[in-house]
Amino acid sequence: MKDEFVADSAAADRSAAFFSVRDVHAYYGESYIVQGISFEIRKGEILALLGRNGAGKTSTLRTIARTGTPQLKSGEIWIEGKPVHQMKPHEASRTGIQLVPEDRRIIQGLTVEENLALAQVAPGHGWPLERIYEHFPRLAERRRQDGVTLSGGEQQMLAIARALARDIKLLLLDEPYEGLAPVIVQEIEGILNAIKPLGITTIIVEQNAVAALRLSDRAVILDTGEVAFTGSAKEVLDNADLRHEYLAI
Amino acid sequence: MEAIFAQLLNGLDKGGAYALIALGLTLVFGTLGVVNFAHGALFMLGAFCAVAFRELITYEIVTTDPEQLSPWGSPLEIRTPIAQQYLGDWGAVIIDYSVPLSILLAIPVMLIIGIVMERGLIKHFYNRPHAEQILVTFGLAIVLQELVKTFFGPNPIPQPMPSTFRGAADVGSWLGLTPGAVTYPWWRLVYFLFSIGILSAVFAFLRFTTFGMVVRAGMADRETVRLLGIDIDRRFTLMFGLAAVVAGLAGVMYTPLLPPNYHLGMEFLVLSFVVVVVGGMGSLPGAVAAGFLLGILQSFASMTAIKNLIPGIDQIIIYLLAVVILLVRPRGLMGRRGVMES
Amino acid sequence: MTNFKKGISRRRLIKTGLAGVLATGVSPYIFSRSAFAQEFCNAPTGDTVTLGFNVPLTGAYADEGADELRAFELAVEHLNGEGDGGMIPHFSSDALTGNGILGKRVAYVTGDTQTQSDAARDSARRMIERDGALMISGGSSSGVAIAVQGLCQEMGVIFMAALTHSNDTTGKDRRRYGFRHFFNAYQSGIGLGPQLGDAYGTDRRAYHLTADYTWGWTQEESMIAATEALGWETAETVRTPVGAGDFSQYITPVLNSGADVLILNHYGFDGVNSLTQAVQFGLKDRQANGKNFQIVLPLVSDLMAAGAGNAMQGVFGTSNWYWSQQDEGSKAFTNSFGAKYGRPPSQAAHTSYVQTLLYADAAERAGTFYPPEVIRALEDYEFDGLGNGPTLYRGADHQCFKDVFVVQGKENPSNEFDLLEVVSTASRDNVTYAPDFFEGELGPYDPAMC
Amino acid sequence: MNVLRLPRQDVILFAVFAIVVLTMPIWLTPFGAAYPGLMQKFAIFAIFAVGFNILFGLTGYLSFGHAAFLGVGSYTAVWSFKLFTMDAIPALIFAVLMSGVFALGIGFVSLRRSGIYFAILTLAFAQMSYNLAYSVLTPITNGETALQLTNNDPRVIDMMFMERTAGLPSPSIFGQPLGGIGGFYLCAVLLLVAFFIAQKVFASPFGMMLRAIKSNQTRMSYTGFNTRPYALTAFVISGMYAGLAGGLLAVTDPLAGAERMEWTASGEVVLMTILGGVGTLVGPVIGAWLIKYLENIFSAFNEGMLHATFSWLPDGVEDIVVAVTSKFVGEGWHLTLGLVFVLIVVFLPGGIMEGVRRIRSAVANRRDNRRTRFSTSAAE
Repeated sequence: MKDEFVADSAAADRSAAFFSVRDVHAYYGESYIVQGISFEIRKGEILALLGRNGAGKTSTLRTIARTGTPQLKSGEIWIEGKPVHQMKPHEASRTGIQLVPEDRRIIQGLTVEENLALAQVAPGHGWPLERIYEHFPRLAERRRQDGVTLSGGEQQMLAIARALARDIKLLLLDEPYEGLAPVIVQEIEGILNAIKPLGITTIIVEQNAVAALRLSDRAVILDTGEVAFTGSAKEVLDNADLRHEYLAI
Repeated sequence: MEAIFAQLLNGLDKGGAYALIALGLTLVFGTLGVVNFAHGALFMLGAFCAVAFRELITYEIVTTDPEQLSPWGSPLEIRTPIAQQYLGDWGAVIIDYSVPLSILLAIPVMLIIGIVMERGLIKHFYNRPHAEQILVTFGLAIVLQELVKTFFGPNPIPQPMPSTFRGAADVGSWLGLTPGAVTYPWWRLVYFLFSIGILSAVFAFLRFTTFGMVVRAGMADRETVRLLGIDIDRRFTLMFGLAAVVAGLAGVMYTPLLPPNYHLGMEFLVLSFVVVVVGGMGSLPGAVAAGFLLGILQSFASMTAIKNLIPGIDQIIIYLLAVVILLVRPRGLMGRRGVMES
Repeated sequence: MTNFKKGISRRRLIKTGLAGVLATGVSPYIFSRSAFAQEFCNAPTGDTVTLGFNVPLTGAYADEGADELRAFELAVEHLNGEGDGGMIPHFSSDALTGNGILGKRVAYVTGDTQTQSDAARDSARRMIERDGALMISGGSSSGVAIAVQGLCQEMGVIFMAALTHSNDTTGKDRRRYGFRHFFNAYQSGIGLGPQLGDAYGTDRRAYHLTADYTWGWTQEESMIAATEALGWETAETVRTPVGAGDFSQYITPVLNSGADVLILNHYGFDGVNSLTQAVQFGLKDRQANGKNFQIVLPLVSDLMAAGAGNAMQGVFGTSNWYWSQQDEGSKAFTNSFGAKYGRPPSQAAHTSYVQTLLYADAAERAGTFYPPEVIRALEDYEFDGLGNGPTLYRGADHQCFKDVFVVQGKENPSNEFDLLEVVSTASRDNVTYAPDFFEGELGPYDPAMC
Repeated sequence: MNVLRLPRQDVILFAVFAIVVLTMPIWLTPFGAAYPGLMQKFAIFAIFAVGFNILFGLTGYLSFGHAAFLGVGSYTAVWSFKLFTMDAIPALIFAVLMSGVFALGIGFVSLRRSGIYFAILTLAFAQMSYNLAYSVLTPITNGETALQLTNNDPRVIDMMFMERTAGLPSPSIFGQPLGGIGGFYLCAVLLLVAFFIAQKVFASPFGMMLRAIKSNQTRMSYTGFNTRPYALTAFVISGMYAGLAGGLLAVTDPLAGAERMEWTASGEVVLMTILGGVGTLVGPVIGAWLIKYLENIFSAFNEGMLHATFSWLPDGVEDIVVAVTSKFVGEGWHLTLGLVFVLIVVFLPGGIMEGVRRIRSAVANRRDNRRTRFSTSAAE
């Protein structure tokens, strides 16, 4: 399967791809976490990034967003022909890459509205606040509240809304369903389904592989920091062995 | 009763100074994550802005008259202050108000010093261990104070307050107590109000401006702010400049209360670190509350009745409180989780 | 005595002009030192004699220290026959001829005591061990003076204390190798008492703020004794740390203490700060017990008066000497100091200058630098012409006895240095006390080997 | 004697170190530093820094209050002189024990926190000790005046054997007086002992454990392993080193002042350790020597000497050069210290020892390169 991927990516024309990751290696201090990952995404595509705990999914997202940890040692990341691997985090964000982290990172001490407004300080504005409030009436109700006092689901909503407030080209969703009650999961799933038609290119990392795959067009499976499989979402859903071997489901 | 009230008042001006220094220290710490041992030196530099300003405007042309001798045997010197020569009475007024006027000098100077310090040195230490930050800023503090010593000498240089503010206000009689029972020097009152003013301005700035919002966000979560496309480092540089200005202004206005010498910063530094820790690392309201609290406590501890009860308490109250707070509430009065704990 | 103790301490190089950066120590002395025997510590062998001046250049008494240094330099000049000779022509002894001391040219080294006993001893040791200083002078803090005096006794080097006012210096901590020209707190009390009685009456309550070390303690004790003898009460005595800077927290309690006089047993910048802050708190304009509130600064110098500015006006204190004295010696000293530095000398400068001259004179009269002989020449020596009238260096405690000046801050100073005026003088007889009034022991004459 | 055994390279290091220390009076002469007062300080502050490094270098706990133990050691030693005997040995033993007790108390409390909180706690304790020694503890410390010997001290043990003499006695060891160079050799021998013990600690399993605390405090506590007793032991040991240094200060000059406990004094030992190289054996010693040398020699330069040094320059240039350099020597030596220190922290975080290591590896590389170049050309 690895060979298949290599052949596949070698054939792809770099400049044609909307977003590509090429042989990326990244470290947390001494520990070698991302061990040479490559994949690419076409515009408007939704990609599920799957794998067991510790396979390097979150680290890959953080490397793409250029957070600094893990530290990118070598490899290239391109979006629309721009070299993200040479950028600082705020520069990466200005190319339209937006990470919605696993722990949502709603900023303490800022109201809901300030959390949203913060996304529009730097160049690259997305949805105006009114449009966000239209889509997320619950946030509108709580706009004066301290962001961290929201419930888990509401915080996830706020995090997604905050990303939408930026001029977003590539959305990186890290475990959007993590720690949420099933009812809330459905609600978030609804939101994600609702923004799917907007055509935002998305990478989604999720423990709940089935839920992720339902949303996605394609899937990449990681295993101990390397790409183990690339293919369509349907292939993964259909291939029980694959799921069993890499995803334990 | 009056004695207690008098001591309470007396804690206010010192508390104001502590609060202003601790506020800047906390801003720098909260935004940049840098433990700045040179912050006291910024207070001292501010004080010397006042000294420099006064020396500038009281600059005298000295001519000697060899015909006449002074009583101690040297040729008689005739001194003409330039400001008075050219500006007449206005010159005298400017000299009289030199301390508050030197704020105009201190703001740009401190801003530049702050920015140069951050760009030139501090920024290389964001990702280095706290111990190294402490050490490099400690070294910087030594360099700064020695530079001041080189230019201004080792001795304190008294700065007179404007003549309008000499003497003491009869605060007691305003409150219906026996006239003369509680008096409080005008300038200390001015200093207290000034510190309240600066504190309010800084808080309003943080609360109501976009820049302030970014800074608050940055103090809570630098990474997320960066991921939202904000070049926070550039703003932090300005923030460092602002903290330097706050410390500097605190120093300028403090000069009539305590003649500044090159060592002033170190004396205030230890105290203000204790203030920051007591208030809670990274908490701005904590720093301010702790500043006033410690100023007032220190003042109370000097009351004879209390000293007779616990000998030596006036000498150690601040440190004792720091120890107790750190043991009972490790994050200080208003500290948050996760600050300085990684 | 072992041979070890002679050490490697005789460094002559610094003052010989060879001195460059490396020359501080480039010397083969290590191999040759044992070759010559030395009969006492730092016996001068060349054609110069080195004196060590140990003054505070930082800390609460730095102003005084800087002025002492000026005076030492002037004294060295005059001893070497340069300049106008200052007080030497007016000195009752004619042993000094402007030919150095015993024909050897006077050189000097300096050190910063930082107004701290530890640092002062360090720097004194450096001057004795490395630079070969034969006499140490300096002070400006009694704590420092006592500490250095003890060291000098151990090392067998004469210590001519400059500004030190504690009773202990020549009282319980007196040493055979230590001498003090300056007056002491007890004498201040005797001098100041009657003046305070005349000015403020006999029904007063005094509040003391006291620098927390030997000088402050003895001055407080002496002032309490002097004022209680007038019939005053002592409301409270509060100790403050040296170099506190901000005294407001100690001044506030004075307001409601029922006291009507504040006695500030502070000196140097401490005195300046506490006095100006007390005035800021409105103490001078205050009424208490139906009387005008008063502030007293028992030991005052013109440097402090300059620092305190208006706050000093009308405040009483005592002084060892003041530059407007009209005797010939004082006039000559003031003129030669003023010509060199453009300002009149302070009492600290005066006592430093006089002590240096007295040491040189004693060595001349003894005909040797051998410390026991120099000490004997100083003991019970009566002299005049050095600004304080007839003066006795008492042998029993090495304290000088002379008139004590009571001064007051001038209301309308005519120039920036004319800040104090002498309002009365306590005669030498009045301020003389029995040698055993303070208990203490001088120790042996025998020179130790450094 | 297993206790005395050391790895081979440590034995060599110790031997070289011993020679360097004991021959100080010779090799320091060209530097103008070979007088007893300064050499004693060299040895004493080296002990202080080596001890501080056992805590800071191994465990990473930055104490900003170590001077308190130095002060306690000094006071204890002087009291031993006053109450019992002028002999140095009991004084030093008491000094070490007493500062050990203080370190135990302060360390027990302070080690409940780490990082900057630990630094502030130690600082707070040291400042409390300093302020109290200065004020209400005056009966014990003699405050600002500093604790000194007096003629009527009891000295009960000495009084059993000899008559009270007229002058003040001075400290001795087995009846041998300790002034001057003798005092230096006592300090030097104790420095060697202290250094040897530090070597043992570094090489021992206990030392390994301390290093583990530094490298991963959190992981060690996750594994349920209680690191505090180890850190506390290190704290107490380094406190006792400080006490020994303080005791020696009193032995070489029987006086103990409160300013020895001030936080700037604590800062000084931190500077020494960093300057030389944290966590190395020799580094703190070099740092201590360098700072004490600068303090004593640099600070004693005056303009006259500078003029003599630069007299070969043309007149105008000489004045300028002297004016500029005079800012960095004499009164201004702290400026030099501050600058050197900042430069070291910025460019050589490992201190002088790291510089030595870098130079050594650069030289080694060059040699390797030359060898490779030679072999390739030979192959051609």
